[in-house]
Amino acid sequence: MDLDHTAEEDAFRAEAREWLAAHVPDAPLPSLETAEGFAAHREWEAELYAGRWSAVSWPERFGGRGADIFRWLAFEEEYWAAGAPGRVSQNGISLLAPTLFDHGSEEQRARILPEMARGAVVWAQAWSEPEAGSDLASLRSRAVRTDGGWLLTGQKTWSSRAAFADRAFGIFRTDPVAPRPHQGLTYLMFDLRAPGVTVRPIGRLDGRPAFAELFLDEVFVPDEDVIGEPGQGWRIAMSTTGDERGLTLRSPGRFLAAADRLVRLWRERGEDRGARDRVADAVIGARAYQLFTYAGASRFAAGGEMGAESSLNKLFWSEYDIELHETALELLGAEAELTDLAGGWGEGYIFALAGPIYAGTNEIQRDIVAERLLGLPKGRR
Amino acid sequence: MDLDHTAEEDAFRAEAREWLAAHVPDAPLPSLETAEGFAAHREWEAELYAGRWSAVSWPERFGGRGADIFRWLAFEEEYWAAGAPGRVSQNGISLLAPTLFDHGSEEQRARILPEMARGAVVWAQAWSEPEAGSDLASLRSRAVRTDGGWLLTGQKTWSSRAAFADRAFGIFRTDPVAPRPHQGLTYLMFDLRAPGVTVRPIGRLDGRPAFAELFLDEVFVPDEDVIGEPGQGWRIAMSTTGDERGLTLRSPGRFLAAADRLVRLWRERGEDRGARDRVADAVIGARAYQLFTYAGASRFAAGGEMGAESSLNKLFWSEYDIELHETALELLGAEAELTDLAGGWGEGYIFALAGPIYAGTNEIQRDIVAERLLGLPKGRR
Amino acid sequence: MRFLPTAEQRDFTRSLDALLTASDTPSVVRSWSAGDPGPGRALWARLAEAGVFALAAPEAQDGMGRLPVELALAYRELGRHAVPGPLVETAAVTALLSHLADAGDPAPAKRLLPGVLTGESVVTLGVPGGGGYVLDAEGADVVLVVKAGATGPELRLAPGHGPVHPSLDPARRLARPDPGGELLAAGPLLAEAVGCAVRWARLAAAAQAVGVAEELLRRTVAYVKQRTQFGVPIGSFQAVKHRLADTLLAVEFARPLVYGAALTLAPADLAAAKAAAGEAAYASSRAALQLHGAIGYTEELDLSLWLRKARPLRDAWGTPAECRAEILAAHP
Amino acid sequence: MRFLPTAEQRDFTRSLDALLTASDTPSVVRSWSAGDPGPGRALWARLAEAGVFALAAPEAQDGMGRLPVELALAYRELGRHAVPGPLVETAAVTALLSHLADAGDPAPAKRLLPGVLTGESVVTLGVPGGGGYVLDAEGADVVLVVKAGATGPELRLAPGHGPVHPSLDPARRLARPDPGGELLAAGPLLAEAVGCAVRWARLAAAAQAVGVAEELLRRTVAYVKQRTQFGVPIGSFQAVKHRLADTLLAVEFARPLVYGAALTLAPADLAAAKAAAGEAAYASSRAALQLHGAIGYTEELDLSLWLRKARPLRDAWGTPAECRAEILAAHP
Repeated sequence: MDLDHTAEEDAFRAEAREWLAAHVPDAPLPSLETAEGFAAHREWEAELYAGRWSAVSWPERFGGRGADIFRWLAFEEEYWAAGAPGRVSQNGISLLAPTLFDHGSEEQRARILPEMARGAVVWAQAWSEPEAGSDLASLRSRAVRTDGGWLLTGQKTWSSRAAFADRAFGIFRTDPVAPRPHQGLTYLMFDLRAPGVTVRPIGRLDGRPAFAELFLDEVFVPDEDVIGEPGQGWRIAMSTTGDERGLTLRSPGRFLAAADRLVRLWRERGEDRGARDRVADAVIGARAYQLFTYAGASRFAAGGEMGAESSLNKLFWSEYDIELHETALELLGAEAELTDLAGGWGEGYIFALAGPIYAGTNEIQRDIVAERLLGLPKGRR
Repeated sequence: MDLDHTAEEDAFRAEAREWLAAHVPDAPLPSLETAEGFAAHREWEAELYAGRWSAVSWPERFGGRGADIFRWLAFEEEYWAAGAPGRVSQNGISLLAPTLFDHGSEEQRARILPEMARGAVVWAQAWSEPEAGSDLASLRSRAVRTDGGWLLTGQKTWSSRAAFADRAFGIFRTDPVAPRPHQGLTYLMFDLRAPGVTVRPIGRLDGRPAFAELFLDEVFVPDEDVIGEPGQGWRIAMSTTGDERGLTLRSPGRFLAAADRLVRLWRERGEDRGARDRVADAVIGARAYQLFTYAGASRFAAGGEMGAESSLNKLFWSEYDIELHETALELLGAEAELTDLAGGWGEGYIFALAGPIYAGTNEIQRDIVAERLLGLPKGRR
Repeated sequence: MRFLPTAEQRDFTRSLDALLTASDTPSVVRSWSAGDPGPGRALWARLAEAGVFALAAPEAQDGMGRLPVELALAYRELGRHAVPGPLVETAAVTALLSHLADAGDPAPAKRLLPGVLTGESVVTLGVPGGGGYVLDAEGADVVLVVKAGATGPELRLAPGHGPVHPSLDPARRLARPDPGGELLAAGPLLAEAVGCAVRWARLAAAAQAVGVAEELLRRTVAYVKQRTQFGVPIGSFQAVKHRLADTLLAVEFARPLVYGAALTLAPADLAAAKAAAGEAAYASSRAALQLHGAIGYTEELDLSLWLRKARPLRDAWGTPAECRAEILAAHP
Repeated sequence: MRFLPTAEQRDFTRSLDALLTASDTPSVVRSWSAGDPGPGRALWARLAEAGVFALAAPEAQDGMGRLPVELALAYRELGRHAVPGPLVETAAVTALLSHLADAGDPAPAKRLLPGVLTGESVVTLGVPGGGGYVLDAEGADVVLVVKAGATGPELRLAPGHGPVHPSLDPARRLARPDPGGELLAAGPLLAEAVGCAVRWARLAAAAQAVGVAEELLRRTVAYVKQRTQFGVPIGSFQAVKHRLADTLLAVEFARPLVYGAALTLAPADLAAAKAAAGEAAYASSRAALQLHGAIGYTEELDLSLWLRKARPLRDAWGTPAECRAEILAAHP
């Protein structure tokens, strides 16, 4: 058992640190959930891409550095420690790209990935539907076969980033008479500005359009934008939500940096001992999440797979993120409600509140942990 | 709306305070869960009875003072504030006596209550059976009709106080072919030293015999020791467990005094601010419980009944009691494990741990609150 | 002792509830948040007519005689209906001016209270702490500020205010008052009056928080009964049931603290009520958001109007941590 | 990086598990608690033979070369099997004496370590704090005490001890050592060695706590699968499932902290591991007790042997609060 780095890893980390020190904007960018902020974040993605830091784990031919998981983790630690902006390309890079690597064609990868990595095409996800929240198998939006492609009709919702994004990906019912509800689904990509698409932005708690409803009326999708075989959408999507909940959705670097900021805030506010234990728990939790992730990465590197442990990961970071932000609000006292206060704690708090809800509610995740990891009986909830 | 006391109430409270100041032993009695401590607590009950403070809410003819619920609450506040001993007669006074008042005969009351109140006969409860914990309707111990009475056979468990008590009360199956499991049950009292009774003390976590298993082999119970009509045991017992979970099982005075002791401990230990919020929450919680109880008593005095709110009461005090003791252990640090430490926090902690388990587990109580008070659907758990 | 609302108190509560139910408060809140105080001012006038703003003033000031229990009942209704505006501040100003008048300085009350009691004048108040922001300085007619002066506290009429800062609750419009302005009162008498104002503010905020907690719980219970997933109402899942049971527990034990504090007006009781009610409101908001899922996270669902109130209300006029510290300092 | 046990480390763990499974540790604990250390001493000898007590000593002292990861793995097994005795103290003494020897004062190690490594001599240790009690002073052959002297810390061989005080865990027999006794070491070197001892003690205690947490969880999962109420296993109730899921979460995130601390031996990592593992063990004990119900509250069920260990282990050698304070003090 070891936590050693190779000389190459250290050099990679040092190179990232140096580049970030020279390029990270001095002032925070405007909120990602505004038109102005979205554009600024696209520019940042382009700058990252120019330095080949936008998707370090991808092969070099798509603009990456072929970094293994340990280098990716090291990069993320450096990235967040440097105070770099949130990633507007996150949906594409962490959800769609792994699907393209596993199930897409080389033509799709070459066409889609570089544009994604330089922020030229920003991707939104289109999973949920109004009646299918936790219960994804009950999806109803459909894709009907047409000449050279498919016609999408139906409604998607909670589509993150869709208010300002360019394209979207999701699964659609292509065989309405399939014997079981999660059969007959197909994984497709489509243009958010194509004829037949209506995007209705939805304001989150602070009113910012962090997601949207998508109304689809015979939207044409060419065959080249189907991922994998028609009818295999559920299986492909499940491998993506596995990723979504797994190693890649929230990197430990993000929370290590957040815990450092919290300790600084605590010190600025006079080291109130009433909040001391919770500030310390943020430090402990970030370290625990880092080490838990190293262990998972080690298993992964040794040929293992992420299974139901990804539910543990999701439970941990989503609860952790809320506690961290609640502790910050506690330290800020009556001023905590001011969302324009330095440090961005207010907006971070609102963002964190969504954590236990999306990517599978934490109630569902606890069921999965109990049934698949502890072997408790299924069925009654 | 008011919190006023009458002059008579103030006088009653002052009389109680004066008597307690003169009579409460200077040093704590030995633990109730030892033979020596049990005897000492019986003596204390006799002294209380001599002063007519053993069961203040009973009519004067049984040794009480006919106190209404507000005087009873006032007495309890004074009792615990004076640092008086735990009540070895609690099971009898708070569980059996209300049943006798509601369902017993005057002969039974005259024969049983005064002996109970002076600690001459200490009562144990005999509700649970090995396979019937939360699920009381599945009781199997039976009473078979015989000349002039009944013969009890079966097994009871978690019988509090039974290691040292004199008599016990519980429900037994008298009609094995009743159509539904909670029909055909009868409420009976029996002698723990009668032929056919074997008492096997069970050690709780600290090894002290806080309860016992009872093995019953054709134990004779005369008809005069049946409460109410045979076959009505379930209905009668439910009104008792209503009381058990309701206003009377834990009086607010007990927690007000405990919170005061906790604040003293916190000050002795240098007012550690890390535990400050939890110490304050103990003070807030005791006051909340007192006022909640006053409101319940006001409704009761105005002719209302305790319903499912008694589940709120039980949830509150049982969780409160554990948090209070955990906070004390936190203040004591590494010394907290010493159960002979001054203040009795260690033994109090062990006692508190049982709170969320007995008298209906807190899981069951939350189901009751959700279904009966919030109207959520039954059935799935 | 009869620690229950009287028949008159219940009638008063019911009439307020009816008034507010008929007032479409959700659209009032949305206008207020958007910077249009018109519908809010109209509602304010109706509330004044119902006597809501006269409950902290003695009869000598044309008030209803200082009725803290009625104030608590009324503010609980205001919370249940998410009424926007400087409600807590109005109770505080009324208590402050009345206290000054009772203690021998009637001029400020004579000048300002009549408009407050009739609802013609909307007032707000800032006291030291909390970063110096004042609620709804923009929408109020009178902005009062207490600040430490050279020889003790000073009460001034703020001459203006800075820009409105966004709050977690968009219906709370916070701004820093401009310095200076006419001096209305000062000295040890004012210090006492400010203490009195803080006590009434805590009572008002705690009562409002209980109302917010109750409404969040009510809406969530209704939602989980009708929302189905996996073929059954999600309210039949034990995890959902238990979380709502715990929420009810917090609310049911906070409410008596608020009424008890109204009856005693003891600082420790008020601090306990404020802390417990604030925590109950916040816990209720967390449960409401989680059990509604994504739909609860949107501003378009009316639930958001209560969700966003909970946390700022918990922390205004004494955070739970501040209240807890005061309780221990005051404990015998 | 390969942050996973090696094949050798897994083999070592498995062999210890087999040794302990064959040793009927529950009856060993019960004897130890009753004041009969015989079976415990016999087990102690077998553990020494397996090398468990040589893991904190360098090869120069006939140890296995200071293997903190192996020590963590071993102590996790000791926790899983509820092994009684001054286990943490033995690791601490070994680290302390080895540190002294490495730093130029080999005499105490030469005299005391051989017996410790072979298991012939059971040692215990008290350091300042915690009320001055020492674990198992009665059952140990050598009682070492560090106390503040006139010119710095002093290490002495206690000449005896006071009465045994009852602990929440009856297998922990605490007594105050008698003052005085032979002086073994003193001065700044000792202060450093004590720091080293505390680090190893925290590692050992944290690892043991993880093992205790795991075993409590394992036994509870097994119980809720077979215990039926209302006609179904109680493990099918969502409230039970979620509580156990949360328990697993705490354990799974504490374990990597312990292994990470073993690899870095950094004080902040050790404090984090101790705090998190202690809290996980305690949370696991609360869940285990609640989900077993009344039967879990009895001493006769073997579960009690682990239930009672959790809280004292959480607080020994640095309570979570102390560890948290140190983490923040050390944070860059």
